[in-house]
Amino acid sequence: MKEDWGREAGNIISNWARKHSLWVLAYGTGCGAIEIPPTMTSRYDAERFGISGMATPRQADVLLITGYLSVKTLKRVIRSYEQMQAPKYVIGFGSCTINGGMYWDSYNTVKRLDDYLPVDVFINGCMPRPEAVIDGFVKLQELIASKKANGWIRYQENLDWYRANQKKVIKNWNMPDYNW
Amino acid sequence: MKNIKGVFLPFSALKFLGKKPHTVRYPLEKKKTAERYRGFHYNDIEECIGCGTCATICQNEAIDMIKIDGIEPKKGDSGLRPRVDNGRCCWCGLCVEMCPTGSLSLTDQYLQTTPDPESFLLIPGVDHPEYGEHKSFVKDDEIRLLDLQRVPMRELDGAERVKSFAEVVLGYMQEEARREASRCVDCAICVTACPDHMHIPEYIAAIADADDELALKYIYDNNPLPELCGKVCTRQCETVCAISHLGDPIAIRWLKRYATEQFPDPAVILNPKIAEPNGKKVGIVGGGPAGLSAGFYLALRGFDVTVYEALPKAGGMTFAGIPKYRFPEDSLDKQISYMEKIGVKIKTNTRIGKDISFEELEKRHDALFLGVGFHVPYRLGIIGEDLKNSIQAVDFLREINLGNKVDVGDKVVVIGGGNVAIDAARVARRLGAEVTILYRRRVEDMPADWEEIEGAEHEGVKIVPQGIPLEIIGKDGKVAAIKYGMAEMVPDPKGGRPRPKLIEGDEHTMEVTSVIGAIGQEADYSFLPERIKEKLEIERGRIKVNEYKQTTIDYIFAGGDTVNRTMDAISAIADGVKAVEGIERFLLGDKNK
Amino acid sequence: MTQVEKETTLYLGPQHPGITGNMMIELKVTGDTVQRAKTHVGYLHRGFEKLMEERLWMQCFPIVCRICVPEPDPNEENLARAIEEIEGREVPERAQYIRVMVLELSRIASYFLWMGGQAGSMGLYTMPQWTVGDRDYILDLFEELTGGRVYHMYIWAGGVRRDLPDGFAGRVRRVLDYLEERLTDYDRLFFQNALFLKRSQGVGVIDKDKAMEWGVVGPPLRGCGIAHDVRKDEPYEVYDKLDFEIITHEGGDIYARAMVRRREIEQSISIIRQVLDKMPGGPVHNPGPNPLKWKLPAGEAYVRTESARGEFGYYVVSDGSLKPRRIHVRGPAYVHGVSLLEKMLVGANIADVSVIMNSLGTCPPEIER
Amino acid sequence: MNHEEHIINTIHTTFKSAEAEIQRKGRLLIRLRSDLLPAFVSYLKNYLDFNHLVMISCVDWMEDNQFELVYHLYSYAQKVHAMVKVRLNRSQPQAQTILPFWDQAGTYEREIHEMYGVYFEGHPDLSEFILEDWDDIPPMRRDFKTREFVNENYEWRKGREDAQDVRRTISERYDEKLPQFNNDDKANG
Repeated sequence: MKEDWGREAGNIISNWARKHSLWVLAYGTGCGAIEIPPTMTSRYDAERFGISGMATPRQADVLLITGYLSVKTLKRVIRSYEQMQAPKYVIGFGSCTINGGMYWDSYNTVKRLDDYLPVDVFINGCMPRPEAVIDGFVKLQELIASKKANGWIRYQENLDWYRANQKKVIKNWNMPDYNW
Repeated sequence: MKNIKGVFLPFSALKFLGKKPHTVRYPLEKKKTAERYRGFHYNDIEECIGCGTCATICQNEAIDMIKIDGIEPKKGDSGLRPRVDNGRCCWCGLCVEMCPTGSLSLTDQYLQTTPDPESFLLIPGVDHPEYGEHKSFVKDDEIRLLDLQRVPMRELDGAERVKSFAEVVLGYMQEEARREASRCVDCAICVTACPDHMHIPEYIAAIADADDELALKYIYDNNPLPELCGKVCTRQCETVCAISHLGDPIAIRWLKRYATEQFPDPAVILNPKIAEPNGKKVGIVGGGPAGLSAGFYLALRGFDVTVYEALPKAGGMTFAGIPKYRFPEDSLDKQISYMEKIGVKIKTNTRIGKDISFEELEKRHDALFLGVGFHVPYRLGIIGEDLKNSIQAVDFLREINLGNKVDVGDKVVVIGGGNVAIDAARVARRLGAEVTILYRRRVEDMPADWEEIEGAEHEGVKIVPQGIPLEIIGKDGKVAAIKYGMAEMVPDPKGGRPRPKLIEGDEHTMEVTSVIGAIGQEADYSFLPERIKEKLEIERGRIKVNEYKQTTIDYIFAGGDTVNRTMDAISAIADGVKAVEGIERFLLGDKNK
Repeated sequence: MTQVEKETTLYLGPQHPGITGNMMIELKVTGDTVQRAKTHVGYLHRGFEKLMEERLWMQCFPIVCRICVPEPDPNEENLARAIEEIEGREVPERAQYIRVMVLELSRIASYFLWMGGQAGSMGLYTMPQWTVGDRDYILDLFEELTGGRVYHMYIWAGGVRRDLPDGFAGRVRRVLDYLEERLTDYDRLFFQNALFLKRSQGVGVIDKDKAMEWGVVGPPLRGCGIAHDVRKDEPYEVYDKLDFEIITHEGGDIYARAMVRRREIEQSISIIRQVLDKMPGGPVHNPGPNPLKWKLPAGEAYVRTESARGEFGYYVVSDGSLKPRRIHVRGPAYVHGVSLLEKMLVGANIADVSVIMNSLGTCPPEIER
Repeated sequence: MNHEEHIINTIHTTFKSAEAEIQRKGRLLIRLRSDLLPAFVSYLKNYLDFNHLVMISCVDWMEDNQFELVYHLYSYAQKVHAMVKVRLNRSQPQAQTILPFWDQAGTYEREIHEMYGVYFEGHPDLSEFILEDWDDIPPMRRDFKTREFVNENYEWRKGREDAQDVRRTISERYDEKLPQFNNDDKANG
């Protein structure tokens, strides 16, 4: 019993720490990338929430999917996601990540992001305003604190399902087979 | 040297460290969005009519029309309401610009962040009714995508009109019709109001698409008298038209008229397939719209149909009661000759009970359809009604339409406010008389079409509202003057529309040469034998029928004014069409069973 | 010890902070020097041109602004003008003035974003903080005028969607005054910065003689000292009634392009002021037919606009039906970002790759649409 | 004589088969046989000063079984835009590259090859440009139905199946039997 309590306390502390330093992988995947500079810079200043850009996947905690993903990008995004270290979170940004958005009949974009990657928070809008982006991060922080942001665990558990979906649209899967 | 300066210049930025930041304080303080911000949707559920135009224009197919508890479909309302998939929407606001009622708007709400991807369906107005307080992007009064103005109809000038019985409305030219038809948003709300449920959006779309033949096919699918409807219909469709909520309704009637006028002989275009004769015979009493429609579709389905008409020409009230400047005789001839081509036998000048007995009819036919209409006028019930030149509007119009001369003198008063009254007044005006209409209620209470009232006024007909006739004063056995009292409107204690009440002492006398009564008609069932009359359920002059227009006697069907209260041609046609189904079921059995 | 210069392949992007948007450059390098470069695009391909063939004419307007993210308005204006030309529809004069104002505002906004990117690519991180923050004031104006911050959907066939709100002109002037004042700060911080001068002068040079043949347009062309600007060559809207000059700068290097843009910001401010002074009253929209039954007559048109990156063109073909037959978009970055960039990177330093990219204003979404 | 007329006259004297017209001020429309194209554009470039290749468009005229390549050229000096159009057989679309005259033409041709399947003779690299691992017919062809493709390859989010069609709802409620007129008899007759 005592051990569990100790682990629990450790979790709370580490989640508190994680929540306050969300490093975002700077990958402008879709057109939503245009609202990221305003969010990060002086007017909206997301850094006061501990949100900061990070160039490499290895050091990043959050993968921000800024809008639609073309099949070609999806491949790279999966690769970036696999390189990130757990715990890692995915934010789906804009209506095109939810149900196709305005690219619903495009032959080259995926429609439901959560079929391919475990999304922790969806932000609605086309474009979402910087306030909405920050709101999404705040939501993610809450989820982390309450231990509900466990998309990465979901991904590990249902890897076969995710992988099958991914392989369905990516025809030439010439990536290393990341093995959880 | 320049470079040295360039090394130190950036440090001047340090002075901004002391300045107040312009950071938006969040989450403590949310930046106020602009007045026109396009955020989530809000829909005024009460104002929305479920036309689905928003769903049609949405390029993301983000809007679904769905059934919502508590909202029932009714006339002018499909009963559906939009639901927005926020996982599709791009908040372009085209739906708001296109909304014909102006019920849809965008709000200044934009925050929705959730881990649940299934929660992005929003029924505007039902979910988050508080958004109603946050309306932001609304329809502009000036800038619209929908054309709210009707293409004007060319008409004869008032002074020109009174000289002859030439048709007043001239009809759309091809280009005008295309323009008018292309205003339509194809929502089909009009179908809910049409008694006959014509395929209105389809034929309007065909006209807009420059395919008049297709339009005609759609029109004749369930209306064999479209030229009549194109000219004199009461057009309930236009009263509920989606566009009418903010602008002029689509001129559905004129477009139908346009389509039918394009083809001198509909048979050539439609080339209908007539079913093999099935040996069943149907007799139709009364050649009005109800009888003719029933006859038309029965003949198409292989029945042997005979129409018995008392007057020298078929058409019923549309022939005898509608003046020629509204519905010219050759239009009627065209429709009737098409019917005869299909195989409908029309026996004119045949009055049941006089030229042929009812028993004979029963013997000749397997089923009968009664569409005798209301031709007996109500009496005014005042002194002097039996004087010479005190006549009834239906008789007056019939005589004129039959080509007989009626001398009304030069000063006529018409009593009543319905379409018949206006018709009588305008006909009398064409005979050269000065005409006054005397009506007990206000002008806005008149049951006549506003267009007709306007037309009459345009032609110089004077309307005296709130005037109640008291006595017709005669001289030498002829009408000489009419005494009438003015009335005030008092609220009805039972909650009905306000009633006129005579003002004591406010009486006037007007010198007139003729008085035309037009306060309504009733049916004449004297041709029916007593045994039939006993079995039929007749309630306040109307025969009771079931859904398929079948009376309590199974082989007798009825339709038109004889059974329904709306007293217009399109309801009569609808009855006729419906009765065809009933007769087919009765004689051939229910195929669907 | 002699070092064998071995050729290595270096993939820059698509996930790389120095890349403008989502694209990739495959570099063959020896040491620090790029020997060959190849651009890979298509990461943002949505097939807009295909999607528009399935949509009504009116439904195309919300789509086209997504083609170029930093500067959506030339797209709307171009499509609207192409449709108006095919249809022969007149645009009210007030609407034309408003369009010019919107286009110039979006040009300033786009240049502000570019300034941040250009400085950021050299490691000067104060600039993005300032310029992006200041650009937000223009976005506020857009939000007030159109209801959208980034995607406006404001210009459509026949005019613009809404008239100016009350007192809008005054607020525009206030923002312009502020931005004009800020330009001095930018000069000190960036345009006169020794680091910027060192890294921009003589770097990324476009050959003046070849520039036109290579299809260089916009500020990069004017940075070669060649005075061409669609606003002057083929004046559209009301540009012929406004007083401005084509701005050029000799050199053809990153610095020249930066200076052209720097001075064009001032020029745009002056154009908007003229627009606000001259703007007549009257309607702002000449209505067309019901969008659901709007058939454009058969015909074709190519219209061009001077966007912040150069000539933006739309080739619109109508076959007389409810939907477009073909809409082909010519983004300036199509040429700049692929064939020109591949040429310019040869011989460049790896560290200069993203600086050169930024100076061309490469915008991937308009390359692949 | 203005620029446009002068250019048209010059073209007609050299290329007899080219049909040139002035579409409006500052814009020419020239129709040409496809095999003449490289010679023609190099003539425009070198002798008539059309040195700016704006873009190359392709239009699918499926009904005529033809592709139309439109070469947009611009002359800064004369401020004239020329649209040079050639038609290709849609079943075997093939054209000659104009890469020797403009480097950037290569990119446009690569895209047209990818999106329409037009083969450009003499182009060194017609590899995949925008798409990746595409194995369907070229997507910009009109016989490629993007909505069908999407329905086959991607899944929609559930929850929207209860959507109703307004027209059908109304006609069902009022027992209106909506006829279906196929336009076959019209097309045949």
